[in-house]
Amino acid sequence: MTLHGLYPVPLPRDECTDLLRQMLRIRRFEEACAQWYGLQKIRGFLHLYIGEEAVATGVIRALADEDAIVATYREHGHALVRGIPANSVMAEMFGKVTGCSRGRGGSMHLFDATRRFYGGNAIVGGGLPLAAGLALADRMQHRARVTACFFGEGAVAEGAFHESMNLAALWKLPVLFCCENNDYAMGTSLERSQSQTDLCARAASYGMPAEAVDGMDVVAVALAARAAVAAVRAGTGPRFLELRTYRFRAHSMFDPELYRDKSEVALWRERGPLHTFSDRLKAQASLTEEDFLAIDAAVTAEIRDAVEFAERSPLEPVEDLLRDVHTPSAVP
Amino acid sequence: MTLHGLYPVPLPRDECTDLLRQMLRIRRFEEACAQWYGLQKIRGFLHLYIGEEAVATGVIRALADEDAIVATYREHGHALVRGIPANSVMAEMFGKVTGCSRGRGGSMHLFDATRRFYGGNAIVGGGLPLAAGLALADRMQHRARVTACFFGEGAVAEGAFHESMNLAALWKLPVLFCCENNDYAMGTSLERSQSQTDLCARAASYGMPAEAVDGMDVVAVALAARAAVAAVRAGTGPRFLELRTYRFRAHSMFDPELYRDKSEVALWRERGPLHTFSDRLKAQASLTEEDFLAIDAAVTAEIRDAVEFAERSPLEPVEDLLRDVHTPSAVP
Amino acid sequence: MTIREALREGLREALAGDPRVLLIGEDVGRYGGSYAVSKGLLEEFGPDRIRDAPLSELAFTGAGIGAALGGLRPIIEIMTVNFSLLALDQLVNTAAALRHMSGGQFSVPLVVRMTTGAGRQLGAQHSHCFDGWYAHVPGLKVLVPATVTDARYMLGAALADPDPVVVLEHAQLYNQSGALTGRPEPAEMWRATVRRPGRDISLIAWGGMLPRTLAAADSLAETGIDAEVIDLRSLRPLDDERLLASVRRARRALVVDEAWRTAGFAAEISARLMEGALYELDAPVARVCGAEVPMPYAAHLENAALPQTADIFRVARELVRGAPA
Amino acid sequence: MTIREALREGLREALAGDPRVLLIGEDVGRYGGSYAVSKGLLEEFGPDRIRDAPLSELAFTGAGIGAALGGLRPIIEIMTVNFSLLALDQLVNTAAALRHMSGGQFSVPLVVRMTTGAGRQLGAQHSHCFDGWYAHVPGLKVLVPATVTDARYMLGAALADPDPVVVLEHAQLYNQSGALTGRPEPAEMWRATVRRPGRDISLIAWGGMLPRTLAAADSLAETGIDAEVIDLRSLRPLDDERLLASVRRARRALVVDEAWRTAGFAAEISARLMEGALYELDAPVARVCGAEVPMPYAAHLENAALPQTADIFRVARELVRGAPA
Ligand SMILES: Cc1ncc(C[n+]2csc(CCOP(=O)(O)OP(=O)(O)O)c2C)c(N)n1
Ligand SMILES: Cc1ncc(C[n+]2csc(CCOP(=O)(O)OP(=O)(O)O)c2C)c(N)n1
Ligand SMILES: [Mg+2]
Ligand SMILES: [Mg+2]
Repeated sequence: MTLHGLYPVPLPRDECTDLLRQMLRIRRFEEACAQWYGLQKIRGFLHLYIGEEAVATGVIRALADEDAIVATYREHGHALVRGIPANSVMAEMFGKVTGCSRGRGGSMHLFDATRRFYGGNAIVGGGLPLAAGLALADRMQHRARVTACFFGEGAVAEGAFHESMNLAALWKLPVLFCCENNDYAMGTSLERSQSQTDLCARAASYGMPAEAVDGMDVVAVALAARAAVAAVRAGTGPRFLELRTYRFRAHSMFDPELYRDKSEVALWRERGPLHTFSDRLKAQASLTEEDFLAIDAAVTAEIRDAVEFAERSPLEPVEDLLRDVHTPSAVP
Repeated sequence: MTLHGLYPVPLPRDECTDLLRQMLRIRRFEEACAQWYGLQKIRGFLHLYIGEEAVATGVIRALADEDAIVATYREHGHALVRGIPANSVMAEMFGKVTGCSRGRGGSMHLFDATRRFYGGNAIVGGGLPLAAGLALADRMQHRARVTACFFGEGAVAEGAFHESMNLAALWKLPVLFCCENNDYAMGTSLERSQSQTDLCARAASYGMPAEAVDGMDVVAVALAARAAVAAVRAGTGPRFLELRTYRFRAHSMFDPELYRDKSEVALWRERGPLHTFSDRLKAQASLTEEDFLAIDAAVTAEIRDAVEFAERSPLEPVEDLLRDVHTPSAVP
Repeated sequence: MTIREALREGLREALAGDPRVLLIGEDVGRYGGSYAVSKGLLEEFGPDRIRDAPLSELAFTGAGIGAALGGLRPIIEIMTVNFSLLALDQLVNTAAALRHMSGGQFSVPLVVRMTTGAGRQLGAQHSHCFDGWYAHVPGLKVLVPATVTDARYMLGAALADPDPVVVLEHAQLYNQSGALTGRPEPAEMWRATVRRPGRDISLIAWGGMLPRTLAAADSLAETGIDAEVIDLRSLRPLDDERLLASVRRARRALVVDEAWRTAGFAAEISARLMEGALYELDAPVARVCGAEVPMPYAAHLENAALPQTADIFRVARELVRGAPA
Repeated sequence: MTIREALREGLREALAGDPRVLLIGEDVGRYGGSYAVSKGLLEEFGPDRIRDAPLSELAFTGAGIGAALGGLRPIIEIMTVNFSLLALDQLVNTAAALRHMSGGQFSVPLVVRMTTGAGRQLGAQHSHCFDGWYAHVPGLKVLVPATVTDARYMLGAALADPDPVVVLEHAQLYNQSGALTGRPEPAEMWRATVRRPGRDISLIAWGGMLPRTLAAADSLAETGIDAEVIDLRSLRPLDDERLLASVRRARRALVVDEAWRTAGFAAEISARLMEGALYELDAPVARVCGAEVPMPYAAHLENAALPQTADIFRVARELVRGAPA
């Protein structure tokens, strides 16, 4: 694992600001979600990404517009960084027709066809086969596109992981597998769920280049992702990134967190991706406190607007319930 | 891969004779099956083990009576070596009530509870979870028993393989995984189905000790199996044996064998487990031609009797069709 | 006592009473059970018997089958019925088939508990109802507790059975409370029961649909319609006798099924009534089912997709009184 | 022409006519197709488009969904319907749900072919009939060819559809031969059709049960009973109109379903007739179904477990003439 954190940030200033802003957007968005969940405007399962923002941010900013993304039920951050407007993501959380899935998907099923955002999949491991197929379509149609597939370390135990990794490696499919290793699947830690806790070794066993990255360091993620994306785009086959991170919040809003110590959480919080990155930028004078406050204010306003938009948006008419079970077509 | 074949056979003479006899029983049994399939007395799918006899023989002779076996649809050999009488296996092939599954299972579903022979599973990879569970029961009940689980190299691509390997390694379950690598899954060769063709590397990626063995050499198999069984029985967790072998016949009776050259088959036939072993025994004077002929005559008689038994056995009465869908019980 | 507590008591009794019993599933231990049913059991029975499994539904379900063959009495918890699709092969092709295809040599005393059902805004991948699928498979039995007492004692009935039993626990019932009445006869757990006697129409329900069916019966009573409510309790075997007896008395019947209408379990009830009671029916057997749509997240859409008390009331009244002109 | 050849012609036409079409499955290429349906196509279209997959039903089915989203027109072959349980999660939770749960943003133009059915002594794990399960799922469509002409053209209909379509090919039909009649209207592929007109009873069948249902109708004719035979062709959507029209004419109906009786697709037909034709029925709708038992290997037991021509004949005659005293 390369620790980029120790060195001066090797990225242009505007890129750094962008990464910071994206992470902040996720953070503020989800803080609002937690609040509105408490007010019962958001319901169902809500999985927060707080603490893991560097992962989605670093990887997705390394993608091109024509690339595709497959994510999990913990995907607000991915959707936002990909460019789905906060309005439409928040409206989705509120179950409104202006949401990115018309309010039918909710937190776990965000979609955006125009941005090639293929969900929002709530079956653990369920996205991996899909990603392989998207990549197969690219490969067969000679398009130099990448499909980034996110999943948790818990998914590594699923048969779907194994089958998809093999398929992608065997058929040399342009997939970037991004394993968000936050050490827990609900309450089950990696060591209690995997006989092989070195996930890169697991990936390498498919003959797939694999790299572990400090997922709390957005720069490390961004650099690793760029290199990996370039390699995948060049047609060298799939790659695997293990992004070592941590979720600061409970698994979902129902989780009493019996399975980990507060002290463990506190330790990881010290490595929080937002403050460590802004501290570094400040330390090397690429960012002033005022800059930070200005960004935060803009982001906060964006999220406040999004909530307002969501609140005043209409519901889908109930008569449309059966619409789009099928694609409109002449036959049958 | 250790090549024991080059050295004098390091086993007592009676053990050698036993191994030879068991392999010959499988061979003659299956030759009879092919013949009676042609006569339509045996129907359904028929998967012959001819060429692979050393694998089941070497492994199963290393097991104790209290150990368990889980096998595939290519399991006549395993059933015979385990001691299920040829009569009752052949009667099963003929669909007779005297068969080891009352004629309900046929070739792919041989069972024998008293010999802890748990099938006969026709879902590729389907036996692995079962084996893990049998071993879990032993472990939790503090019984020093081993469950030997056979499957083909094709099964390695299945999610069930991955999940079961991980579960067994994680929970330190006393399973001996025996991968019968005959290089083909129907018409798909290993290199066209696995990105990682080194199956021991695959197994080792679960933290499981793994060894590749010349599956055409019954002595090599026997020695490797003994060591592995002893280790598993001692409570050191599961082990993996890759048994490199080859099937001389088609996948099943419907297979036109378009996918491999006759010359490849011929090359492997030269390494046939029966004649190479008997040649070695003869070369070191542990076996005379007369011995061999006597064994073969006895085996041939056994199989002839089995066919006779199967032929004259009755069918299960059709009124019993619904019997044993459930265990007889008072409620409900 | 809530249904959740009743289920937990059932588990506790089983674990305390038989050392062969163990619970295997995702997050049944350290996490406390994703629906908190097994909360506290880890402390009481330890990690070997309250066994957290990796995310490997196929393997740990299959391991449950093997463990049952090996002399244990495993209870597999599949977190929700949606994920059970990943394990279905083991349940259908091994658990259900093993005894028959081996000529009766093996029993698989396995219990598989699953949380089922919609109504909590969990969307298209967490809201299924596959009751009819499990009830389709010979070799399986299917129990569906809908009351505190059944929740308390059905697990015992399932464990006492020598064959694989699927127990479907409806997510919306966990918080329901009620009085625990006496321990029923074991055989009763497998039989349909009249939850409310009535003469004008037989309302047939099970599991999560029972409370709203009872509520509809109350509303019907206010309009002078005396509805009988039957709780099937066991979907396989199905208690034809009590089912037919009720419908023959009432001469009208309505089946409430949360699942998609086409080829859901309600169709089987209707078909059995066709076969067993056609000449006693004064009106076609009606089905009130879930809309044929992947479950949407938004509350108003989800409500519209699920059978509601008002739907049951309306259809039942039409059956008895005739459709409004 | 055999049904196998007709299916192959359908595949060939699809592959030749649209470069986006590809066939993915176990042993579809080098081996020549486990039921030889795709034999020769590898030579014609190459290994990229006749793509042998590892034994990974879940992943390659899911990859088919992704490939469809990515602009291809994949045809997934699942060797037999039994193994499709391993892929069911992807079909139900992704293929079927994606369009609706995304608010209509995506179409999944995927075709999944599976060999289905019993009758070849393949035992408990290779003889299932899950027609009703696939027909239960909104978002999927289900086609079942039973004649040479349908086998020839249904794949085209399935590929022309923008949504996921499951095509169930019965193993016992592959060797059946018949005349290829003209290319039907695309819409007809999705509609029930009268295979034999008659006035006394409507025999409803599909797929593998059609030939023996027709044979039973011939036998009935010899006893003076004029049976109509309906071939459903599409199980989802189901052609209520023609189904009801036939039964209303004949006033008696019998459904033939190879699957286990309880909660199989025949139950749905019976329930629809209950709802749509009760007052026109002169007798209860009957079901002739498979026995509720894992399929045994022995021929006489397998025959006893499957609906036979004689069973259809006997039950139909009883429906028309009344049970023998
Ligand atoms: C197949 C399946 N099994 C179980 C669940 C329930 N579940 C939802 S999230 C989760 C934990 C997943 O952990 P991980 O993959 O590490 O992702 P994380 O939540 O940590 O981001 C579980 C068990 C599910 N959604 N799908
Ligand atoms: C889940 C599943 N998929 C497909 C099949 C069809 N099938 C039967 S045997 C076989 C090949 C298996 O190859 P391998 O595991 O190498 O065993 P071998 O036949 O070579 O002994 C296939 C594809 C099956 N029985 N089960
Ligand atoms: Mg995790
Ligand atoms: Mg093989």
